[in-house]
Amino acid sequence: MSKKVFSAILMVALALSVAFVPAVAQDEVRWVGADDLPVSPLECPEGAPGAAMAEEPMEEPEAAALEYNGGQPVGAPDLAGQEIVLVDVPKLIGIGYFNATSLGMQQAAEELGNVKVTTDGPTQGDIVQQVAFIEQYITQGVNGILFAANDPVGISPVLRRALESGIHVVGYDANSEPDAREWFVNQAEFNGIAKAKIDSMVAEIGPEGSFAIVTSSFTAPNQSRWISEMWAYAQKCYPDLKWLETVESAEDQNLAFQQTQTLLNKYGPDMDGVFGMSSVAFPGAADAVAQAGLCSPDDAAADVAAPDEESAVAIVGLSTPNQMRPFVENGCVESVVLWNPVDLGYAAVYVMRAVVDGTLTPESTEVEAGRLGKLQVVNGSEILLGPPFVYTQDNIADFDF
Amino acid sequence: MTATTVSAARQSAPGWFKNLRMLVSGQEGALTLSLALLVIVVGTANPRFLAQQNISDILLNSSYIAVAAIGMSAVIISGNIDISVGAMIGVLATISGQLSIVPGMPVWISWLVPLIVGPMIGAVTGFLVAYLRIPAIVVSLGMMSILKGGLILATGGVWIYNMPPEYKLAQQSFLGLPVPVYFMLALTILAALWMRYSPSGRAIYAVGGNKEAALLSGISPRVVLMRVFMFNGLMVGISSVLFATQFSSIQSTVPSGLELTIITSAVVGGVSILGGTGTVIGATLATILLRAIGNGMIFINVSAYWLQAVQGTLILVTVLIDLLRRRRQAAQIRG
Amino acid sequence: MGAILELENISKQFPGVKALDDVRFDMAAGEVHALLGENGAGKSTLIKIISGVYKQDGGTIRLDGETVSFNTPREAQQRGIATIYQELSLYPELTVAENIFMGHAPRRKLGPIEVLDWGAANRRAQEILASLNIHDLDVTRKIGTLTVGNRQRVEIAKALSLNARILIMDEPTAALTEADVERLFNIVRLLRERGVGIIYISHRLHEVFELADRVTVLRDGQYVGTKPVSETSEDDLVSMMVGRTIDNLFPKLETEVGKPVLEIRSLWRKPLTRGVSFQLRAGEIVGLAGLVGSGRSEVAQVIFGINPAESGEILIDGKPVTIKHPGQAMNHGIAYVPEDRGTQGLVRQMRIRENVSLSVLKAIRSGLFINRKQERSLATSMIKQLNIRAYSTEQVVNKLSGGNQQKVVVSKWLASKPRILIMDEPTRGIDVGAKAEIHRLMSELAREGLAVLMISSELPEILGMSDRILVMRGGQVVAEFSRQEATQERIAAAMMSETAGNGAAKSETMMIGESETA
Amino acid sequence: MAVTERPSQLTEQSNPIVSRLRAVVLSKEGILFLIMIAAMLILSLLTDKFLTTNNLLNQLRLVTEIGLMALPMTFIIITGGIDLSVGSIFGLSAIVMGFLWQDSGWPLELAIIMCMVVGTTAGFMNGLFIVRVGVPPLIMTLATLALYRGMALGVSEARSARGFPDWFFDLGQRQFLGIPSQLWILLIAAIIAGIVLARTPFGRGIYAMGNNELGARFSGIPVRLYKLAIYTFSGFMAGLAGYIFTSRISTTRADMGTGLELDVIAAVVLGGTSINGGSGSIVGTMIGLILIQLLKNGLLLGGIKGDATIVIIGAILILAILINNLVQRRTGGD
Repeated sequence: MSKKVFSAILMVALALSVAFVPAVAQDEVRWVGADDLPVSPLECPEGAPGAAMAEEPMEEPEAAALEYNGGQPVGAPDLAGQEIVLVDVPKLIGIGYFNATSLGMQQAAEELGNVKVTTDGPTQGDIVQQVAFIEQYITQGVNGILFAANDPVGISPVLRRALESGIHVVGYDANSEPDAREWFVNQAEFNGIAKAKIDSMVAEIGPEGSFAIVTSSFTAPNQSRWISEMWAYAQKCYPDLKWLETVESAEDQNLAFQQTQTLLNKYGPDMDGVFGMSSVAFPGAADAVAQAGLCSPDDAAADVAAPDEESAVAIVGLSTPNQMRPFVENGCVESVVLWNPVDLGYAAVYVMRAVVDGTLTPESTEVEAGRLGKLQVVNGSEILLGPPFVYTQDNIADFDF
Repeated sequence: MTATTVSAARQSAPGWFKNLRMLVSGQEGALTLSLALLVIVVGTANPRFLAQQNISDILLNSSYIAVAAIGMSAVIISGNIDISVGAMIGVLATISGQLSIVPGMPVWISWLVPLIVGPMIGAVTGFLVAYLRIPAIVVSLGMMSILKGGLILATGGVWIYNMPPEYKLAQQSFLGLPVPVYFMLALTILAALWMRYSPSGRAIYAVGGNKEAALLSGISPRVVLMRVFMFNGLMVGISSVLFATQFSSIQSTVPSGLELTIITSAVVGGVSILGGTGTVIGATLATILLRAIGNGMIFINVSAYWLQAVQGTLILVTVLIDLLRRRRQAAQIRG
Repeated sequence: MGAILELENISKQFPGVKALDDVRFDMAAGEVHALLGENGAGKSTLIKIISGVYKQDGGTIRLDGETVSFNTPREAQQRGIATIYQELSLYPELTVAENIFMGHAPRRKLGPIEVLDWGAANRRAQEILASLNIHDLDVTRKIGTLTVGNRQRVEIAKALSLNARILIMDEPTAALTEADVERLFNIVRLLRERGVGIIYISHRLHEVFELADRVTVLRDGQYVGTKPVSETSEDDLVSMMVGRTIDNLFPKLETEVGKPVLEIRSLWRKPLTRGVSFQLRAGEIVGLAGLVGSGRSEVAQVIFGINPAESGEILIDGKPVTIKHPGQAMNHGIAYVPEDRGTQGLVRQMRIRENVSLSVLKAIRSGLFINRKQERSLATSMIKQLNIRAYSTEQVVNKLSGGNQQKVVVSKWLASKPRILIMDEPTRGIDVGAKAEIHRLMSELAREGLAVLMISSELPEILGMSDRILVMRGGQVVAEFSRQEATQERIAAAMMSETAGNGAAKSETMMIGESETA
Repeated sequence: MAVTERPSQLTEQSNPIVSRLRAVVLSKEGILFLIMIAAMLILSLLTDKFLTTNNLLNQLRLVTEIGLMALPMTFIIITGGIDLSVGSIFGLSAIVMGFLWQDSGWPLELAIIMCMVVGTTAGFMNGLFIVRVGVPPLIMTLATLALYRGMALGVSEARSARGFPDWFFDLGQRQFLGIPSQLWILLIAAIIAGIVLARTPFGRGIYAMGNNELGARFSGIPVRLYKLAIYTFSGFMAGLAGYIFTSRISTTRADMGTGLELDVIAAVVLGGTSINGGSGSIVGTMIGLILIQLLKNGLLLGGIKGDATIVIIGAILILAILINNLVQRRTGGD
């Protein structure tokens, strides 16, 4: 008897807890796949339907005015000008994007001559494993850690421990909590990327087009951030865009391919565009569109089966040039949005060197970064790389990463 | 005993009729019914699901998993398991892609090499399992680590692109269906025939069902296990070629969770995890069913966040239905 | 005479044991040659050498006068030696025909490749079965759905499909129903007429007298002797096997029969327990007879709570109790020595100590933990009390002989200090010496006041040991006899009375060794 | 192949102490321990940063969650079952905790308790289907692997829970008496689990079931109840691990703990528990767990990168089992 009572209690408890959880957050509108953090959409371009409404001055984040809010290492040895050993722990290794950042770091190290940097990290974008890697390198005793966080909150405790052990910490690509690192090299702010993507999409499908999103996973922080910002920006500037749905594809090109095919079959001509949100999802989605013969007709694409403008599907997304080269070259994809990850890695090493040498202090407003010139300090303790980069048919041949 | 009367009735029925009935009452029948049910339900809710293109896509996307599931079925029937298949597909696809971009290399070589390397890896696994008697789950767990790490070590994760157009086998179509679908069908039929009609195929069931007995009837379990793992390697090799030639670029990392998809396909297909029973036809049908579920759920607008949970429930329900069906059959036998 | 198989000076050493020492054996075509010996005497080793599973350390094997040496079972099979092991070597998930032809199915050319021809295999399987006068077996059925008797016929058909000239049968009747035993004997006789030589191993001596032409006895790995069956007697064979004379196989002691301790009233659990009622009194041994499938073990398992009753009452000392699982039955002082010691009675990979204590773990705790000292002394005393031949309480049960394994099962249940002991086929497949010991133990326990319910397929055992005999058929108790009333004929008639009316023909199938009765 | 974790008395006659020692050293756990010591020696030669108390304790902190889940997994694998859903239960219970607190406004203390309740219930469901319906454990937990993960995703709508108050991190990020707090839990849990498995009637029943389930049932061991208990226990431990994990990482998300089941199984299997059931021990599991983590750590500290480390660990997993197999066969188990 007591067994039955016990199990009944357990069942009810599970049902209750599961039922209670999503009770909140329903009223606040949020697109599928977006996170629940505050958004700050940028201004609309000229001629956008929403541009007129956005007359009142935007509350621009007062970047330069913000106090330095990063952390400081405890008792770090003074190694100004001396050789330093750095480790770079990206979200995961073995993907084109982080190969490119790693390449940039090596270039910077070579130029500087007194920096040694190795890249090591988990083979899957997993915060647990990433934390373990950083733990190990703290023990090993490097001079500085460069990181791209799998989770901004999850990575912070271990980074704080690094600071406490006198290790310099600089982030790039994906941030941690500000006080868990000294500086963060910001490749392009989320709202900037979001604007670039929506603008590119609108350029192809018009302000009343419809599109779906292929993300890698709903839980991937960067992608959910972008979706949030895209939603906010589109609400503000292109309220007539039709958002169809978001699907997941893991970090698996094949799944992205399959999910995109399913979307194409489901919506047929009712879908005008697809966003590929990650450097894996984008080529997968592009392949699905290309193999379905739905690439938009393009002057340069004589060999691509070109359907009429009506049924063509535009593909917009973020990826590295190499992965997208075939599609850009045959005109299936018109533009690929991405900053230059080589430059990002390059800048991260320069920032680290400047921190160790004492030339970048909490009071600084800019930092010297080799071939990139001077980079601005924003948001208190971030260093802005510059606006996102758009690869097109004309310039894609110049990049190899 | 009722057994006598049943058998008498059966004997009087013509052979083809008996086969037909066995087909419907068996696991394959249950899967086909589930598939039909799904098609009807989803198709009614959203007729676009039934469009030829979508059906063809479901089949296409089942192909590489189904081919790998054939090998996995054989492994499971022999009483073992191989969780390194996902990593193997990653490694072999990369090898194939790398070869295809070597200037002057004939395309068929890049198709063929995975079919040779696959069985070689399988032979290593098989040797460790059959001759050194290490449980297959341990060997393949270790093998998975080795292949995964080795792949990144070797490639650094650089994607492969610029494969020659003639390399892209899986993108070809024949009579309106993509080539991989023919591979799936042909290999399923061939493997089913092999496992039913050849001594070496039949021996797999023997080893999985009763190892001692197999030994006593002159079958060497070791040789059979070696063969099974090499066969699995071959299937994985073919699967990896289908996987690699599908795209304009090859992701040279291991797709995570692929082994679970493959094992799930084989198990839902009725291959008993205890060894000794199951057919590859069931595994292939299950692969298609699972893919159709994944596809169909999008068509009927299941909340994206709950999609995985719904899929998990459907897998559980499929398994439960099969379990109850088997139990009812067992009860009938007992009379 | 024309011996087709001759073995000379065979010896075989295992680590620590000399399994066979200078053993010889020979057989002629068309002869049934019984091989006798207690468990551990070396019979199994000998047949495994003949069938190519083991290789002898010394000695020669001649087949048709030619010295042979087999490296694998397959080589022996190719020379026409087939073996039917006690634990049948069949694949439950495969069909009859597939089992018969596993490893040597007929093939056919399909273009350039050879494939198995299941059509031909099914036909040939049917032919072979027909040649054994078996017409009611569908060759496309899965083995798992067949009865033990049918499975064994499949084994024999498998041997014949290999054109066996020498057929080795290791305790073929151990798990058969009486009717199946008779069918088996007919098949054996048929084979003998065809000139097949049969090596027949059994613990049931009467089978030897019924079937065999000659008999060879082994003891402790040594050759004791070979005699024509016509020139020997059971007592003679028993003393050859044990090396001493067993004066009494059924040492029944007179006991005071006390109050009823267990009573069951119209107990139901379908399909094989249909309204069973009986009483069991302290100090008495009640024999429960019946054909296999009559519901004997099923009733026992209902009482013991393995498959709890659907309806009906169980009373202990006159008070109704609920028994839903074995734990409850044990709390009421019931113990059940199951039919199949390998799968039900023992955990063979565990030690004697661990097996003995398995039913009393809760009782030998100190605090939350198992008291090891107490556990060990329990095992030690059981080894002593039941005369279990083992070198230590730490010996793994798997390594013991069948009789000693059975004693471990019994000791496990004695350890629980039961008041009601149900023994299901307590002496199946164990040798004469151990059999007598178990019988003596049973008697002593009854005298100490235990109520014993003994299920047995061997009528001599039922007759020899029981104070009272119940007969079951179709899930019901159909007859009850006192010790004085009971005879083989009456019990057998009750067991099969459904058919008893229309045929004395059937009573012929009940040729059960009368002479074994003490 | 007998039940391990006890010196056998087989050769007691010769020289009790020597033979006892011999038996301990040559047991599965003994061999594994020797392998671990050898690995530690080699690793400490590679780098002097490896063999320090601080490093070792820190490493153990990282595997606490896996260790906690490996304890019930040892029980389960000994009975011949498996639980593939632990990683998903882990994720589900952590996310329910996070969102009960963050979104539904429950007190955090209560949410923590619910974390364990959810885990326990999820494990109980596994057990119920396995015991009552007779679904093979592998299939059942393969299905709930997808199901529970899906529920986690659905409940959280893929958002993460964060911003816990400071006291919440005591368990995951602080020390207690000089040792990482969560290690105390693992230590106590391991000792209890070890004793329960080796010394109690329950533990003996687990071994008996693993070797011969029918035989155990016929001996009056409540097989179904025990099974239900271990799968429920597994769920509870996954819930507890989920809480400790969230406290260590300070946030949680629906995909946390993906693939963790393989790490758990690897530790158990490396620890000498037979995947076919019937033998194994908690001591072995703990050694397996530590061995894997120390290898990861030591190799990395010695300057070997992560991808190569995976390769080496894979090879060592196979090798360790191989060596043990050979030794056990030589010393005549069977």
